[in-house]
Amino acid sequence: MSRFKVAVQVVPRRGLLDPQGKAVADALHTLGFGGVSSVHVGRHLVLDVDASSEADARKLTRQMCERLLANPVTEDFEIATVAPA
Amino acid sequence: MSRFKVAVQVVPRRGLLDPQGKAVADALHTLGFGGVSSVHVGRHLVLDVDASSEADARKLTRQMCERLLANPVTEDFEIATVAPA
Amino acid sequence: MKFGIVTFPGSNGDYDAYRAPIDALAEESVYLWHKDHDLQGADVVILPGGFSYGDYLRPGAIARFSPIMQEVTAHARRGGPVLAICNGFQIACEAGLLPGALQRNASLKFVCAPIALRVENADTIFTSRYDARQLITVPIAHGDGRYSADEETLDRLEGEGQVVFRYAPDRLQAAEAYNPNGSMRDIAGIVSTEGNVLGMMPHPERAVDPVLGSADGLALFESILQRVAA
Amino acid sequence: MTVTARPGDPTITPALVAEHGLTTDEYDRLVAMLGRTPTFTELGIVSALWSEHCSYKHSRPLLKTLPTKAPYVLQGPGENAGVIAIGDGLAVAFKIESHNHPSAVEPYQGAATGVGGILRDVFTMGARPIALLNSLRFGSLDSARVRYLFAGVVKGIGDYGNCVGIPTVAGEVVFDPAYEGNPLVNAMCVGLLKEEELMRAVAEGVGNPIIAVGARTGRDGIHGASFASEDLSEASDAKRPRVQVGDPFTEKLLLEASLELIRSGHIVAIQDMGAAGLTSSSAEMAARGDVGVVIDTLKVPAREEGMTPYELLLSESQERMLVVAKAGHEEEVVGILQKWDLTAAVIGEVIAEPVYRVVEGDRVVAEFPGIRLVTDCPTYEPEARESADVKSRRARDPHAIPERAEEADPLWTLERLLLSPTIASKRWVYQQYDHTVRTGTVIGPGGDAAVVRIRGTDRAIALKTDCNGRYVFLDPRVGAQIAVAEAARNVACVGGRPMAITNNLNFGNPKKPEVYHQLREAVAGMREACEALGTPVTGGNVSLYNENPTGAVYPTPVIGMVGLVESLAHVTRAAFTTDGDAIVLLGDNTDELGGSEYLQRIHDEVIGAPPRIDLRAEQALIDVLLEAIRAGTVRSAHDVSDGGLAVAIAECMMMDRGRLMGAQVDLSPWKALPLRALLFGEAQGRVIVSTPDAAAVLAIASRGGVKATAIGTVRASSGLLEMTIGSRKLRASVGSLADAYHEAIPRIMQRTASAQDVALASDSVV
Ligand SMILES: Nc1ncnc2c1ncn2[C@@H]1O[C@H](COP(=O)(O)OP(=O)(O)O)[C@@H](O)[C@H]1O
Ligand SMILES: [Mg+2]
Repeated sequence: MSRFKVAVQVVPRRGLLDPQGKAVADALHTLGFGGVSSVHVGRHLVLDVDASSEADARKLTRQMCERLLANPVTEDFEIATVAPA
Repeated sequence: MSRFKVAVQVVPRRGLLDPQGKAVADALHTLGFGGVSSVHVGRHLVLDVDASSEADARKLTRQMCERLLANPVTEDFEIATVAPA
Repeated sequence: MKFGIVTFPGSNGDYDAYRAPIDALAEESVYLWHKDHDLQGADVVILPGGFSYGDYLRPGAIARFSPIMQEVTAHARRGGPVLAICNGFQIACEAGLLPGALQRNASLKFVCAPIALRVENADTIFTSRYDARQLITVPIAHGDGRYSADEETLDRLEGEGQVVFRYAPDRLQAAEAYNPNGSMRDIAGIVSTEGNVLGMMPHPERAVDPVLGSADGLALFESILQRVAA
Repeated sequence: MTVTARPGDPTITPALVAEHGLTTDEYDRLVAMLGRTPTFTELGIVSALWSEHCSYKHSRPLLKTLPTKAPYVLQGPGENAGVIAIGDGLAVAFKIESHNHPSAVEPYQGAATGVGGILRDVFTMGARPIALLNSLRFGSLDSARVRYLFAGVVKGIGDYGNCVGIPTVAGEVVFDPAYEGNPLVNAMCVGLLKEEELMRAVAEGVGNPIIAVGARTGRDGIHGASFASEDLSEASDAKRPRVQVGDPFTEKLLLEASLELIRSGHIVAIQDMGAAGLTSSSAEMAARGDVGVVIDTLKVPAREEGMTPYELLLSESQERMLVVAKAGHEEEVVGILQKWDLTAAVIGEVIAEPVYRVVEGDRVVAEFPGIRLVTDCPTYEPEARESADVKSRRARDPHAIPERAEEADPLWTLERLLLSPTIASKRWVYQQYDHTVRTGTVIGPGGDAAVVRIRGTDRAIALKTDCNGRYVFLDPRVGAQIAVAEAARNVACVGGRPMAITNNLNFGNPKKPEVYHQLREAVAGMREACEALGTPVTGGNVSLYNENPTGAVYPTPVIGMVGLVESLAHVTRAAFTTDGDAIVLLGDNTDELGGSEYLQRIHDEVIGAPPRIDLRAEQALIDVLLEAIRAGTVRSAHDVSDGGLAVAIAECMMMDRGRLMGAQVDLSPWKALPLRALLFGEAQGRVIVSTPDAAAVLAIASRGGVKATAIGTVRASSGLLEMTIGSRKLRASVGSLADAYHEAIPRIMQRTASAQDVALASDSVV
């Protein structure tokens, strides 16, 4: 068993209303950052996972995303990094 | 001017209570993912930034983080990627 | 008749849901503990409002794995009535008892206000004591009430009469601002295909006594009583 | 036992003592008390317990003068909350607390944890929280920073209370440049209990275990109650978090578990770990019981590795409680906590020896002789002198201020006042608060006072926070009297008999003579008003050093009033309801203008004496109003306050936005008064009622010695405010007044709403 540091990104499914993304964009414009567009806000999760291999850690993480971390109706997830902790 | 795709991660500052991370860790344990620890939940932002260069895009992004995207009192941010869009 | 109200960690509408059948119908209520596997013979299960598990991660995401939810799901499969209110609606969607999902209000703000609803289907076990298209006033109190589903699901819900309540303009809300959370197609409440699970963001259990401003939720409990006792 | 310094602890130097906020004199007292040099841990403990926040050293002598007794007061000051009996064996516990400084740094978490703290103060008394209130002060909303603070504080209060499931039913929000840079965030909680379930935080019973309950202890907020210093314990300090993060979910579990514990009979005392955390909770419980205690810091469940006794004792991590259990009942206590997924750990014991002792395993790291730790703190009565600036402001004649050209049309002035964020509808705020949960809220926010029913009875309680800091600034004694009277008047308007108050003294640096003068005079005024109105003080909180670069905030003694509504049939609302009802003014109009919102808003002047107050007349007004309400003759009641008579009448017409009412009003009897004083002056002792039976109301008023005048008629569908003053006729559309009043704050907040939403939407709870 080794420990892996895993990062997961959960983002609103494309095409769905993203009021938070819109609010961020509006606010940035108000603050004078005019050259910003297409803002989206999702969740960033970091966790330590004990697994026998990197592949195993990845598999476990995928299962966690499918069961809990992302809502399949509205969100997509992506496993960003899996690295020895 | 070119357009860059930027990803930013904002996470709760270390040492501060992260009740959300704890709740997610507990839930994962209940679901049988016993080998998970040290869970933290933050935000993942993706945005398009118009800038003269990659360095410029990075600089703008840093300013946006400092002014708006991260709460300087309770959060740390990290610019994950800056790439031509 | 017996109402069973589930208490999840962080539920806070369980008390109101517990009182409503007792105070308004003189029927029986029992609390059901999330760690148990026992519905205590409840005829109707209420998943109440609140912030189960603090709404951490997503509202309802963690609560749906509670032991009691296995029993609630089995009860629903048997055709038993389930009334899922607010956080309960979120849990029911996460648990797959109802289609769709509830997302952050479009305003990004929690909103507590009396709200006008139109009864879209007065033919369910929950709404038989209302008139079709009746306008009622019921409080809402939520930060994540924006009902979302894909177009196909929405069309099916509408086609099958599963949309039970819709936000509607009345004297309190300007016509352009009556939808308090940005729900798709103004949906405030839906029933399952079999008609025995109702999920809704507004709080009928907070509207059973005129002294609190509205008793328009009373007919919902009376409908259940009439149909389930029959 | 011999106390030994821990390896690695800094040595005690004058600089270290000063960093801990102790004066030389205080340090000498400490050394005398111990008979030796303190250890670092001891210095930390004393700096916390003798801090202003915990010791009330600049306010205690003043607070002692407040009236605290009435036959129905079950618990006065000195406990976590005051308690009054309301009949049928039921009682209410209530208390107010400030979180001003944390909210200035981190508005969302600062306000949220303020709510958490006051909830714990109430449920530790054995009471189930049934209502939350708040009292907020910010600078001008024209500033983006202020809008950020305002949005963050409101969201923090809302998210915390909403999640725990306690309705936020009333409050007040005032915007004034005087609070720029130093917002005030006061939160009040009210709980319900059976008299026999009243629990006090008094440690007793030698051998009884002391148990830490709830969240683990982290390094947060260690600077909280005492001092700010960067280079204390070498390593982690740069990253040492200054803010505490609230976890309302854990609070909800803690609430349920604590009430279950209290009712179980397994414990003898419980107190929250608030300011100065474990130190103050354990020392205060021991002092109240006049017993000794020993705490072993190695046994305290910690969130991080390597925490020192100093850190564990002073941490202000949230959602924690300290319990004294009955010996032999530890398992039952742990069992109840486990049911709620919370942890409990025995960390100490009540001992016979009269000492306060802290050990770290085998080593004694701190030991004080008994209760002297709490009682030996010095108190101060510094020099008091009224500021010359205030004196000269008060002496100025408001009538000498020339009118602006636009004021030729008083409706212009009226609209400007309705647009003032201090007067305008606060719906933008309270829409973010769940005020209907627990199905007890008969009148929620937006009315004169909140009304929360007591289930199982026909009664209700009426609740309100109030204070006009500008009046207190101009005349602290009168201003404080008005604060009490206004709170009482509000409670009476909804049909409640004022019973008792809690208060929050928000002042500047008491070492400044002009600030101490304000404090002393305000407390005196509060005393006089509470005596006159029969509303004893059952507790409160003091927040000093509220200063910004330009000086102290307005002295703001916020009053939290609790009243009793004897029957739900008496519940009365502010809005006009019925066409043809007579409008009756109780009380009299005057030529006063000093300290008014009108002068501030229209002329940018803070001058003149605040309105006179006659406490006997206030009592008579309350009696008359309640008699008329009980007689069933009153259809609506609303007191006249900020903005004066014209604003109050307009509010009665448009408060219920879904049912705007027109009105015809004739103020000719006062046509000799300066018009702006009549319309916008803030004379005290006035209430507007609407009634189907004006004669009955006038008769009750005349018997009660209160001037009453029928001034007009409700015209449900005229859509107009029609006012006659002698030959002068004014007409305004209610719709446009309502638009100003209801949309003022949303429009301002829209300007940058998105900016705050981004920063805030992400804050954990949502
Ligand atoms: N302004 C005040 N008037 C009367 N009593 C007060 C006032 N301020 C504080 N007290 C009382 O002093 C005691 C200690 O208050 P405090 O330290 O704020 O309690 P806590 O530990 O809950 O913060 C309480 O009983 C409180 O009611
Ligand atoms: Mg306390």
